[in-house]
Amino acid sequence: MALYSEKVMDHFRNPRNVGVIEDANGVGEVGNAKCGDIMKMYLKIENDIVEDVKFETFGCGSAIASSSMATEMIKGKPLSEVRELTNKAVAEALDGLPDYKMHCSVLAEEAIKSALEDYEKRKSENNS
Amino acid sequence: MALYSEKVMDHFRNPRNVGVIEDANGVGEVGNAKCGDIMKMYLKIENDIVEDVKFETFGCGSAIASSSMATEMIKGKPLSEVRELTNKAVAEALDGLPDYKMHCSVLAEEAIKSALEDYEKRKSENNS
Amino acid sequence: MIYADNAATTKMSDAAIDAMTDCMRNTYGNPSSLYEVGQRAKEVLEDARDEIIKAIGADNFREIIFTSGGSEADNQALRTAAEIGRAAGKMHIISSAFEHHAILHTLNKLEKEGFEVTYLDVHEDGLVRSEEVEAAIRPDTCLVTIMYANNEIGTIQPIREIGAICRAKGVLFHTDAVQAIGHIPVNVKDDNIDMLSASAHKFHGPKGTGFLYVRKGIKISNLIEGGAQERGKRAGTENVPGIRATAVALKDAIAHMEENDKIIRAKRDRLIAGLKEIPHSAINGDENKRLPGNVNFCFEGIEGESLLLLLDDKGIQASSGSACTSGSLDPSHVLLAIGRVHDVAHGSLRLSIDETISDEDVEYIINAVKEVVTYLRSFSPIWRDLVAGKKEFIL
Amino acid sequence: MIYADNAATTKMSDAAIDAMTDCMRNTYGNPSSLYEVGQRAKEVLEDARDEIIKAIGADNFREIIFTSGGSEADNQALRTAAEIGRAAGKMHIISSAFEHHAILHTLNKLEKEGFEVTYLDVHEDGLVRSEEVEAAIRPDTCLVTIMYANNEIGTIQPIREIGAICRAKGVLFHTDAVQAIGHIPVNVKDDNIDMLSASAHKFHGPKGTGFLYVRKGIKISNLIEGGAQERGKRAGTENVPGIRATAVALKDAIAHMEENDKIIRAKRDRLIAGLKEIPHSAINGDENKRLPGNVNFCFEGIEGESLLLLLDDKGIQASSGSACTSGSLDPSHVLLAIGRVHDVAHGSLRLSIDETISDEDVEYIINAVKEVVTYLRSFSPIWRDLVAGKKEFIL
Ligand SMILES: Cc1ncc(COP(=O)(O)O)c(C=O)c1O
Ligand SMILES: Cc1ncc(COP(=O)(O)O)c(C=O)c1O
Repeated sequence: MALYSEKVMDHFRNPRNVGVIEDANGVGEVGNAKCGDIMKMYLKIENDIVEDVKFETFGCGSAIASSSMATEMIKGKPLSEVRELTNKAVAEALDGLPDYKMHCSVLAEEAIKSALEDYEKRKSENNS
Repeated sequence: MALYSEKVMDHFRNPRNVGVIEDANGVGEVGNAKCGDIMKMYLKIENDIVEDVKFETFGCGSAIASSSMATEMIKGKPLSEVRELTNKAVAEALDGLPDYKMHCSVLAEEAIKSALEDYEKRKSENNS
Repeated sequence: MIYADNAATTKMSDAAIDAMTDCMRNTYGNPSSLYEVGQRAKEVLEDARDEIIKAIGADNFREIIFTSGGSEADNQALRTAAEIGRAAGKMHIISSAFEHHAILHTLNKLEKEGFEVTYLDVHEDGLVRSEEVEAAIRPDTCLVTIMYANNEIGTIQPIREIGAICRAKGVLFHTDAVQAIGHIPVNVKDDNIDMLSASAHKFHGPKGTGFLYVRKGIKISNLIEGGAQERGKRAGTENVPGIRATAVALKDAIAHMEENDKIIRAKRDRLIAGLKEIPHSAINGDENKRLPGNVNFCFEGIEGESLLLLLDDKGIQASSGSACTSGSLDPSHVLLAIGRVHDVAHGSLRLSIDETISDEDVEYIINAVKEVVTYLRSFSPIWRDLVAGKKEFIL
Repeated sequence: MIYADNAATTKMSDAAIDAMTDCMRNTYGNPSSLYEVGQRAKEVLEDARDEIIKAIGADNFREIIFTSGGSEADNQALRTAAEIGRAAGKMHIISSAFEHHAILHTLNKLEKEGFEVTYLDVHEDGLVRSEEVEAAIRPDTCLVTIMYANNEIGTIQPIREIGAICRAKGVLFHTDAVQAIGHIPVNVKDDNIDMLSASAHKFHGPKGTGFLYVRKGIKISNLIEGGAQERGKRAGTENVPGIRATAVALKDAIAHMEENDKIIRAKRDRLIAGLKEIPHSAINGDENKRLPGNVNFCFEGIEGESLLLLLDDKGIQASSGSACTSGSLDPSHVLLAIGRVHDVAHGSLRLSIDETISDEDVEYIINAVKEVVTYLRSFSPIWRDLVAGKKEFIL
């Protein structure tokens, strides 16, 4: 009974899509330092498809793993699918999270949602 | 740290002067079965000297040892000395008793006192 | 040496000692730590909990709280029920007159806090009557606590019936199963038990560990406040090696229960038959509804401590309800509760055997007891009076 | 593997394990039994008590109560003082903001029962001021309870001065010395201590044993009711093997305290110096008035749990005051008490070393922490903002 599943540890140890997209067209940041978790998502969306995604996270092992897994789950996916991503799906893809760590998967979902909102906002601003 | 001193165990295992004196001229019984200790002392007194002494005891290890030690301490002794016997002396002669067992030495003292009283009573009855 | 005091404490099994030592050497981490040695300790802890759950027929890991022993478990169970009762305005508790002091003294404390306690009679056979439990239940009863098996006379109470009555009436039911667990089948579900106390050193496990079973849904009160161990219900760094050894010992005890039961029961019955030959003696408690290893007798005209010491000299280690063994003036409250008068209660002997005792040991014990009883009677002033007809025999 | 979490728990010494195993095999009797194996167990128990008495500078065997650990000892000490206070109509208690939860949660319980508690500030250096203790004492103060050394940041409190003040004012003084005993000199007489808690697994003894010192003349309240063990003040069959191992471990710790202190202190100071080189880091608690083996740092821009997990991957076992390691949202109350803001408190690391750590280990740790902190900062959005000047550095 390790604290985390092998999947979580793999994504924590070798996080996918770490970093910054300088020319991202959707950026979202959620959480706060007070609670010990901040997640920032950078999206590069083209033709309603997530062409690239990167993240930066300040947080615990499951926060980092959730960010990493979430980025993998949305990379290359159409926005319609990305919008459906739930925290449960992220947690499941990680082979589960301890109960009191489920909020990390929630943050990942919210970070993506927040980046999508930013993208929509920018788009509507550009269009107007 | 055995419960009892070697002396106590010796007198318990090999009690001296156990039994009955059929022609005792002083008999005393103290304690009661309810409390778990009864001591009975038989004295054969001649010329103000304890010529013989025997005891019967229902009771714990230290009660039996105290009876035995007390009989040894008074056997062959003049009544003047016997009257001075204290429970403390009995306990000391046994190399000490646990605090909560001191009452056994008290019983021994009382049993002898009671037998002496019986002796005095019989004497005064005979004289009258 | 013949150790015949397994109700006082047992020798740890080699398997339990080995498990404990291995754990002390290799799994020394704190289960709250998230690195490897800590998580390994946590794993050992939770595996042990799973074993315990299986062993008593529970089904949820949240139902077991590890404690420092049976006394702590008893205290916490009663405290838990009392808090629930107080909150509901139910301040009546039902128990029996011959519970262990961990129960009785806690009940005394609760009485001082305003609870009312009904102590049921345990009758001459050492058995609580389930009808009397039922009759004693009132609308303000918050708890029934009756021990599974008595520690002195070994009588096994009608726990399943009592449990069913409590369940039907919606009253919490706790049982101090310290003497039963590992010795006779106990199943918290079948027996309708809400809370149960156990202590590892009574089933060849280590001293200083035990557990409390609390059925899911019952709000547990802490006895020890502090860290978040045991889901916040019992603070203190977990005694992982002790807990592991507890699980190993209990699993073992249950695996061998049936075969050991047969062995022990046969020797117990031979002991009882042998000791019955001693005139003016009597067995304490029902002869059949008792723990497989328990033999308890009163011998008229002698006192228990001197009996024990002389048996010790003969290499037999046993126990007595004699006042003198406890430093008090009153003999065992258990013997008084089954109606033994003081005079006789002082002269009691408890032999509690396990499966390692041989047939020769059994015969040796019978002869030794006969010899010692005869010897002590030979200079007992009470015995003299009884024989002389100055006093009437009670037994 | 480098075990650097001795403040969480220690590995038992071989001597303690051997003493325990020997005792489990050979001295399994119940100390309350009067036959030979029982009396031998009693002897072992009382010899252990004598060792403990000597080890803490007490002089009466009645002053030590063996418990299941530090938490139980803390609970019983506070319960004892509260009962004395209540009886005297004194319902005020003084403590500090960074006590162990075994103290804080018990104090919360007492507050619910009507007690008023003053929690003294521990200042940025992690030290209670004895003048502030003195100023806080009121006519209705029944207890001052201040820990000897803090379990997270290792700061050593001015116990002797506080003790002297309490003694002069006639107020009971308890100290949770769980982290101090066996590591720094503690003497209940010189330090004017009325009650003291200790836990064996913090000084290479077993888990599940500890003790409470209560100065002669103070009326002790039970936490666990039942049998007459520990002179009626703590029920439950004594954990004789654990108690013996406790005494062995403590004697050992004290015998080697001076030499070990030198070794550990040198390594601790090297660790501190090494970690200070990490930019935007800060040591928590006074650098000198701390336990010889305690190192505690905050690193800005990173979170503690991920730091620990990566150190674990490198074979270093340490701890953090991070909220994530405890399953709560708030980081360590200790770090908050010394004024660390939440953002920074989440990024803490505690290394607690013993004398077995090598110079190579120390250098390895320093390099590993540097590496991991740098790595985690490389993708920390906070660190990015700090470096970009969007946020101000706190450290
Ligand atoms: C300062 C302090 N007090 C009390 C305790 C509680 O001790 P235990 O876990 O042995 O109950 C600990 C350790 O966890 C501690 O560090
Ligand atoms: C029936 C019963 N309850 C409770 C206890 C207390 O157990 P422990 O001594 O492990 O605290 C015992 C044994 O002493 C017992 O026999």
